[in-house]
Amino acid sequence: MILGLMAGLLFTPLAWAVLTLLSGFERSRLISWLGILIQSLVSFALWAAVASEGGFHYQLGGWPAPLGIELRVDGLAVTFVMLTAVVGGACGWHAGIYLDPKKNWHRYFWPLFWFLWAGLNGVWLGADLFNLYVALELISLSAVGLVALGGQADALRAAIRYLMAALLGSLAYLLGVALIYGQFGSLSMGGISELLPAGSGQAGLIFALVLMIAGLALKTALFPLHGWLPPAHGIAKSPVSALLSALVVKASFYIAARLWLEFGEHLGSYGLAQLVGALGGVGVLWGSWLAFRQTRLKQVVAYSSVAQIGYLFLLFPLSWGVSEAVSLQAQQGMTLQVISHALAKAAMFLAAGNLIMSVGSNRVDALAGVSRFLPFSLFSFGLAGVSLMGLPPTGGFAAKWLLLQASLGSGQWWWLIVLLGGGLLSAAYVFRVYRASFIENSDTDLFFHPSRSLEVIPMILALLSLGLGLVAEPVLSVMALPFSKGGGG
Amino acid sequence: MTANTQIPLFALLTSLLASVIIFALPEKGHRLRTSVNLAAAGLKLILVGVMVWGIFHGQSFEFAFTMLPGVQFVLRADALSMLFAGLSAVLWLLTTIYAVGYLEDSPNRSRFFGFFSLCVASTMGIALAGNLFTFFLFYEMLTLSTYPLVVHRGTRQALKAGRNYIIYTLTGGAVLLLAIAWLHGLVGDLPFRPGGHFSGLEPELQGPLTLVFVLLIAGLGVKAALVPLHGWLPQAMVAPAPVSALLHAVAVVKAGAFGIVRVVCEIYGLEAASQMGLLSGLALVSAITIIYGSTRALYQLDLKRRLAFSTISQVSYIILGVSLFGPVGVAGGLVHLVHQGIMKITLFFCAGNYAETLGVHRIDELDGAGRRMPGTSVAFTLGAFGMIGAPPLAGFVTKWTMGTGALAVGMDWVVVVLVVSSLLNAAYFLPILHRIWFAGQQQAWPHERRWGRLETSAWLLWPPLITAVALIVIGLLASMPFSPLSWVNLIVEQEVMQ
Amino acid sequence: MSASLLYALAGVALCGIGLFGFITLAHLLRKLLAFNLIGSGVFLVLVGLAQRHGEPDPVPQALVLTGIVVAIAATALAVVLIRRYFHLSGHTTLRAETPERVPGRLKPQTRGDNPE
Amino acid sequence: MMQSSALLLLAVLLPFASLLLALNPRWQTIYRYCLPVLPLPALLLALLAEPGWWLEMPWLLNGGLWGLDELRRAFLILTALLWSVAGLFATGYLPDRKLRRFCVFWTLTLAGNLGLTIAGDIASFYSFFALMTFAGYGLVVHEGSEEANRAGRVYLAMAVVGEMAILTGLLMAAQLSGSAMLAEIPAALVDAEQRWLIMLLLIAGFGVKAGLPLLHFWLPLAHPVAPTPASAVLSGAMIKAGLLGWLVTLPFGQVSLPMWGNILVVLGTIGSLGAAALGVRQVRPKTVLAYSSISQMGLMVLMVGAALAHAEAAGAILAVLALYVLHHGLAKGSLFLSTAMAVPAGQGSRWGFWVLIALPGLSLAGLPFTSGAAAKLAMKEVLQPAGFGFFMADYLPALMTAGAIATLLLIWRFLWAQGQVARAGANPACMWLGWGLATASSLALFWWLPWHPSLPGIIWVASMVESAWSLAWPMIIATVLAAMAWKSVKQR
Repeated sequence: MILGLMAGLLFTPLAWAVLTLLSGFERSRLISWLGILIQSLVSFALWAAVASEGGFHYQLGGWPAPLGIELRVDGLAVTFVMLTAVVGGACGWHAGIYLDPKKNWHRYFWPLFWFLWAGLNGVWLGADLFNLYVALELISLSAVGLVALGGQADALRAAIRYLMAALLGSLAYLLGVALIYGQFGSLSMGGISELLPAGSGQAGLIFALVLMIAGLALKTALFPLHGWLPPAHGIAKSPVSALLSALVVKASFYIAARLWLEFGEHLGSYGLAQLVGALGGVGVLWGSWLAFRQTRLKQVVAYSSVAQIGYLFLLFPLSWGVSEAVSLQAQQGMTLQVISHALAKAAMFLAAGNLIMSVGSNRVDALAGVSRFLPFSLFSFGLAGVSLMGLPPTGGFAAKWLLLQASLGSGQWWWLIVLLGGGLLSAAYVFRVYRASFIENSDTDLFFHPSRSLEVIPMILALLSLGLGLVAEPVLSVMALPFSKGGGG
Repeated sequence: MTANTQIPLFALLTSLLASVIIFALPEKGHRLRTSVNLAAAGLKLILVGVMVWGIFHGQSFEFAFTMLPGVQFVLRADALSMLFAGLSAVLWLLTTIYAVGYLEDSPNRSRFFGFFSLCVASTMGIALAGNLFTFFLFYEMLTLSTYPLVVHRGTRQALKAGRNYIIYTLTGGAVLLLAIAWLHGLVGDLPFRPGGHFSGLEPELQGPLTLVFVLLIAGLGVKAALVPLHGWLPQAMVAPAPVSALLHAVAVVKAGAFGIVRVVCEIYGLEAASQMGLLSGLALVSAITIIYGSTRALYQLDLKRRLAFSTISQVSYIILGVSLFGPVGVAGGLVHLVHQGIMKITLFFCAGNYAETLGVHRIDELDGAGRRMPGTSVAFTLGAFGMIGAPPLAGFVTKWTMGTGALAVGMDWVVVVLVVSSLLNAAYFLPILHRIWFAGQQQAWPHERRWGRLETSAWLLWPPLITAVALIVIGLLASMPFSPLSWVNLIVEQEVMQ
Repeated sequence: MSASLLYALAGVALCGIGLFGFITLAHLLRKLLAFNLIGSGVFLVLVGLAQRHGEPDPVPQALVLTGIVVAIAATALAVVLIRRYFHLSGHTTLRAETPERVPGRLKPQTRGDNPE
Repeated sequence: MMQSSALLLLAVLLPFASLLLALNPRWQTIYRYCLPVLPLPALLLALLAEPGWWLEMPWLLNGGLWGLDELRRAFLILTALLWSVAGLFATGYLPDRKLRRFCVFWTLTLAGNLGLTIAGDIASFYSFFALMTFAGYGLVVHEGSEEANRAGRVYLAMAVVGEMAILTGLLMAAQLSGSAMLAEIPAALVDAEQRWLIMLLLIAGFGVKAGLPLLHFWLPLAHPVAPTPASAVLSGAMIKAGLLGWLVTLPFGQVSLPMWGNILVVLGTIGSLGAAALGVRQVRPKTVLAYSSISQMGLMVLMVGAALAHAEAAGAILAVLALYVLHHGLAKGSLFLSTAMAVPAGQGSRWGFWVLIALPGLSLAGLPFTSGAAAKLAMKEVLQPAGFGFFMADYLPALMTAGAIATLLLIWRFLWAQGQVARAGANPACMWLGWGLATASSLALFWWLPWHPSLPGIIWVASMVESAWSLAWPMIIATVLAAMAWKSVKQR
C-alpha cells in the first residue's frame, strides 16, 4: 500500500504532465481535474498513514542510499504534501475556469502545473541533498515557465529576472552541497548530521552552510535579495501568482529550515542566526511599508508576500542556542505561519484576480463601490487579510502567538517589535484596500460579475486559513512526529 | 458534551450563524433577513436567561478545548459574565428592532446586519470568555466586525473616522497581545478566577507584573476610552444611529471596561492589586477621564458628539468603582455597567429618532421637539435625568452605592469627583431638555418625514420607550432579587470575600 | 598539492570568474554564458573534491552528469525566453524599464483579455 | 391601619396616575378640573390618620419607609390644603394655551412635595425632593418669556448645587449611620468627627430651598414670573420643604450646639430684616410678597437656631415651628392668590374685597384674634431667654418684635403696590372660590385644624385678650412709619 502511495506522489504528477502536454486545453483541463482529485486522495491517504503509524524512510525502487533516491516521509513532509494538495488543487480548479481556452499557449499551463507539483513533492519528501537540488531546479524552471506564460514584454522581463535569480541560487546551493560532499562523502542529511560532531567548526564547512543558506534565501526572496519577486508574482496570472507565493517560495525555505535544524547547532553561530533573523525582521517592516505604497492591487499582495516571508526567517535566531522547548515552539510557530500564509496568500491572490477582472483595472483606487456589488470576493480578500494581520482566531494569530512565546522564552525580546509592528503594518495595507472598496461613488452596477465558482474557491481557502487557528493543536501534533529523533532516519 | 457545556457555545453560535446566513441572503430579502435577525436575538435571550437561572441556582456552564499547545479556548458562564451577556443580549434585541426601522430604504443592508450580528457574537464571546486568551480572541474579532459598521455610509468622513478607529483599536490590540503573551510567559495560562491569582506573590515578580498591568490597562483602555486613548470615540459618531447606540452603549466601550474589571478582579485580585499600588493609579486616570469627558461634552454642538463625550466620562465610573476595592464600591462600579448601558442606549435611540424623523443633528435645532415628538422626548428626558443621577432612576443607585463605597474605604475625594461630574452632567443635559420642552420651534425641521399616526415609525419609537421604562423599574426596584444591583452583590460576594 | 585539490581550486577560480561576469555584464546572452561558466566550475569542484583513497568514487560522477543535464535544460529555457523577449521589446538587457502603463478605468470587457 | 396605608399609597400615586390624562390632547379639560382633587387623599390622610405608624416597602429602592409622625402631619396638612386651594384657583386662572404642559408639571411638583413630606427613608425622601425641584422648574418657566427663562436658569443652577450639597451630606450621614432611614441620621451626627462638614452641607443644601440669606437669589426672581397659583404654592409649601429637611436630619434634642445656634439666629435675623429692607423698595406686588416670605423664613430660622442651641427646649420649639409654618403657609398662599384677583365694581363690595385681602397680611404681622397672633404668642412663650445658655439668647425678644414690625411694613408696601396695579373687572367663579377658601382657611379654619399636642396653652383665643397689647404696639409703630413714608412719597 505504501508503494502505491509513494508512486502516486512522485510519478503520477509527471504522468499527468506528459498527458496534458499531448492534448488541447479543454481535454487537458479534464485530465488535470481528475489528476488533482487523485493527488489529493493520495496525499490525504499518506497523511492518514503517517498520522497513525509515524514517519518512515523509503528507498525509491529499492536502490540503497548513495546512488538511489532515499525519501524521508515524516510528519512535517506529509503536512506540506497535504498543503500542496489543497492549495495546488484550489489553484488548478480556479485556473481551469479563469484562463481563456482560446489563447494557444494557455494550453501549456497544465504540463508546467504538474511539473511544479512533482517538484514540490520531491522537495518535501527528499532526504538527499542532491535530490533536493534536482527537485528545486524542476520547480524553478516550471515556475519561470508559468510566469512567462502568455505574457507581454514586462512578463517576460520578470520571468528572465526570476530565472537568473533562481539559477544563481541553485548553483550556490550546489556549490555548498559539493563542499559538504567533499568533506563527508555522504549526501543524506541524516547521515551527515551523525558525522557532524567530528568535523564541526572547520571554516570550509561553515562557508558551505552559509553558501547554501544564501542560495536558498535568494530563491525565497529574503529581504535584500527580494528584487525579483514582486514583478514576477505581480504580473503573472492570478492562479500562477497564487501558486508561486503560496508554495514555490516555501519550498526553498523548507530546505533552508531543514538544513538549519540539522546542521545549525554545529556549523551555525549566534551572529549568523541573528543576522538572518534581522534580515527577516527588516524584510517584514520594509515589505509591509512598500505594500502600503503600491498603487496596483497585485503589487500590494506581492510585496505583502515579501513581508510575510520575513517572519519565516525568525526561525533561525529562535531555534539556535535556546532550550529544546523554545526551539520546538519556534518550529511549530514557523510551520503554522507557513501553512496559514500559504492558504491566506493563495486566497488573497485569487480574490484579487476576481476583483481586477470585475473592475477592469488593476489599480487599487479603481475598486470604489465594489463592496456593494461584489461583496463575496471582497469578503474573502478581507478574511485572508485578517489572517495575514495575525488577528485571532486565524492561523496567522496562532503562529504569531507561538513566535511571541518563543521570543519571550528565549529572552530575545526585540523580535516582539517585528512581530507586533509587522501585524500593524499589514493591517495598514489590508485596510487601505478595504477603504478603497467601501467608497460609495456610483449607484450603477457597471461591474463584470465573474462566475460563482470563481468566487467560492478563495472563500474556501480563506475559511481554511481562518479555521486553522481553531484546529492548530491536532495539526501541530501530527507535525511534531518528524522532529522527535525517533522519527528521523 | 453535557447540556451545561453546550449552552454557552450555542449562545455564541446563534449570532455567528445568524451573521453567516444574513451574508448569504440576497440584498432584496428584507422580510427574511429581519425574521432571521429577530429569531437569533430572541433565541440568544432565551439561552442567556437559562444560564442566568442556572447560575442563580449554583450550576456551572463551561466549554473548553485546547487551541494551541499550552493555551485553552474556554467559554465559561459565571455571575460576572452573565451581567454583561444579559445586558448585551437584551439590548441587541432592541437595537435590531431599531436598526430595521432606521435603515428602512438604505443600501447594502445585508452587509450591515451581517457584521451587526458578528459584532454581537464577539461581544457575547467577550462576556463568556474564561481566560485572557479567549477574551483577546473575541476582543480583536470585535474590532474587525465593528469597522465595517463605522464606515457603513461610505462617505469620506466615515472612512476617515474608520481609519482613526482602526489605528487606535489595532494598536491597543497589539499592546494587549504583548501584555497577554508576556503574562502567559511569566505565569502560564490563567483562567478567570474570582479573587484573582496574585494574592500571595513573591516580590521579584512584582516589577514585571506591574508593567504587565500597565500594558493591559493601556490595551483595554483604548476601547474603554480612557483619556489619552479616547480620540476615536467622538469621531466614530458619524456611524448610523443603531451602530453608535450599540457600540457606545453596549459592545465596544463596555468590552474595554469589562476587560479591565476582569483583569483587576479576576486575574490580579483586588487585594493584590491594591497592595501593589495599581488601583490608586487606575482610580486617578478614571477620575481624570470622568471630569475631562464631562467638560468636553459641555462645548459640543452636535448632539451625538455630546453623548459620545458623556459616554467617555460615564464608562470611567465603572473603572473608578472597581478601583475602590471595597465591596460596596466595586458593586457600584459593576452595576453602572448595566445602568449606563441602558441609559446611554435610550439617549442614542432618541438622538437617532430626532435625526431620522426631523433631520436634526445639532442641539440648537432641537427647539420645540417635545411638542412634535413627545414620546421620544420623554424617553430622552428620563435618560438625561438618569445620567445626571437624579433619583429614583438607575443613575442615582450607582452614584449612591459608589459614594457609600468610597466613603467606606476612606477615599473621600471620589465623592467630590462624583458630585462635580453630576454637576457637569446637569450643565450639559438640562439646556437640551429646556430646548426640547420649553423653547418654541423657531424654524421648520430640516427634512421632516411623516409616518402616519405615530410621531415616528413604530420600529423607531418602541425601543427607546422600553429602555426608558426599564430605566425607571431598575432604579425603583433596585433591591429585588433579579435586579442588576442584587445580581452585582452576588458577584461581589464571590469577588471580594475570597 | 594532489591533482584533485588542483582541480578543485581551478573549479573555484572558474566560479569566481563566472560570478563576476554574471553580475557585471548587462547583455543577457553574456550573462547566460557567465552562468554556464559558474556551472562548469561547480562541477569541477564536485569532481575534484571527490577523489577517495585511490579507486574512482561513482557518486560524484553521477551527480555531475545530472548537473550537466539540468544546466542544459536551464540554458535552453533562458535562450528561448531571451529570444522571445528580444522579439517583443527589442531590448537585449533588463535595464530599460518601459514607463509604467496607466490603464485607467477600462470598460469591463468580456472574460477574454484580462488586463493583468 | 389597613385603610390608612391604602390612603397613603393613593395620596402619592394619584398624581402620577393623573399623568396618563396628558397622553391625549382632548382630555386636557378633564385634567384641568381634576387639579384640585389630586391633593385631597393626602388631606384626608393628614386629618384622619393618627401619626406615628410607618409603611415598610422593602422592595422600593434600598428599603422604602413611608408614614407620618407629629411634625410631618402638620406639614402634610399645610401642603395638601394649600395645593388643593391653589389647584381650585388654577382651574379658573389658566388659559387653554400650553395647559397640558402646565398640568403635567403641576402634578409632578405636587407628587414631589407630598412624597417628601411622608417619606421616611433617605432614598425616597431625596427622590421626591429632586422631583419637586426639577418639576418646579417647569412651573417657573411656564410663561416662556425671556425673564422667565433667566429666572428659571438661576433657580435651576442654585437648586442643582443645593441638591448636590444635600446628596453629599445625606451620603456621609447615611454611611456613618449604616442604615437607609432618615430617623437614624440625627443619632449618627451626634458623635461624627466630620459633623461640622455634614451639618454645613445639609444646612446650605436645604437653605437654598428655604431661602437663607446669600442663598435666596432665585426666590425674588422666580416668584413674579411663575403663574400665580404656582407662585402661591412655591412660596407657601415648597419653601417649607427645605425647613422640613432641616427638622428631619439635624440633631435636635440629642445634643445642644450653641455655636450652630448662634449662626442660625444671626442668619435668621439678617434674613428677616434684610429681606424687609429690600422688599420695601420693590414695585411689583408678587416680588414684595417674595421678600416677605424670605423675611418670615428668617424668623423660622431664628426658631431653628434656638432649637439647635438648646436641646431641652427643642421639642417645644419644633411644635411652635409647625404651627408657625401652618399659619404662614395659609396666609402667604391667600395673599399670593389675591394678587391675580380683579377688584369688583360695587363700592361696598370693593371695600370688603380690600379688607379681605388685608386681613391675612395683618395676621402675618400678628393682629390679635388671628392665626398670626397665636403663632407669635406661642413663639414668644417658647423663646423665653431665661433658660437658654447661648450668646444670642437674650436678644431674641427684641429680634422678634423687630421682625413683626418689618413684616407689617412689607404688608403695607404690598397693599399699596397692589392698589397701584389692581384692575377692576369680574373674576371667574373658580378663582373667587379658590381665593375665598384660602383666606377662610387662613383666618378661620386654622383654629379647627389638629395642632401639635405639646403646644403651650397661651395661644387660645380667650387668653389672647390680655396679651393683645403686647402684640398691638409693634403694629402701631409699623403703621405710623408706613404712613410717614407714604406721605413723603406723595409730596415728591
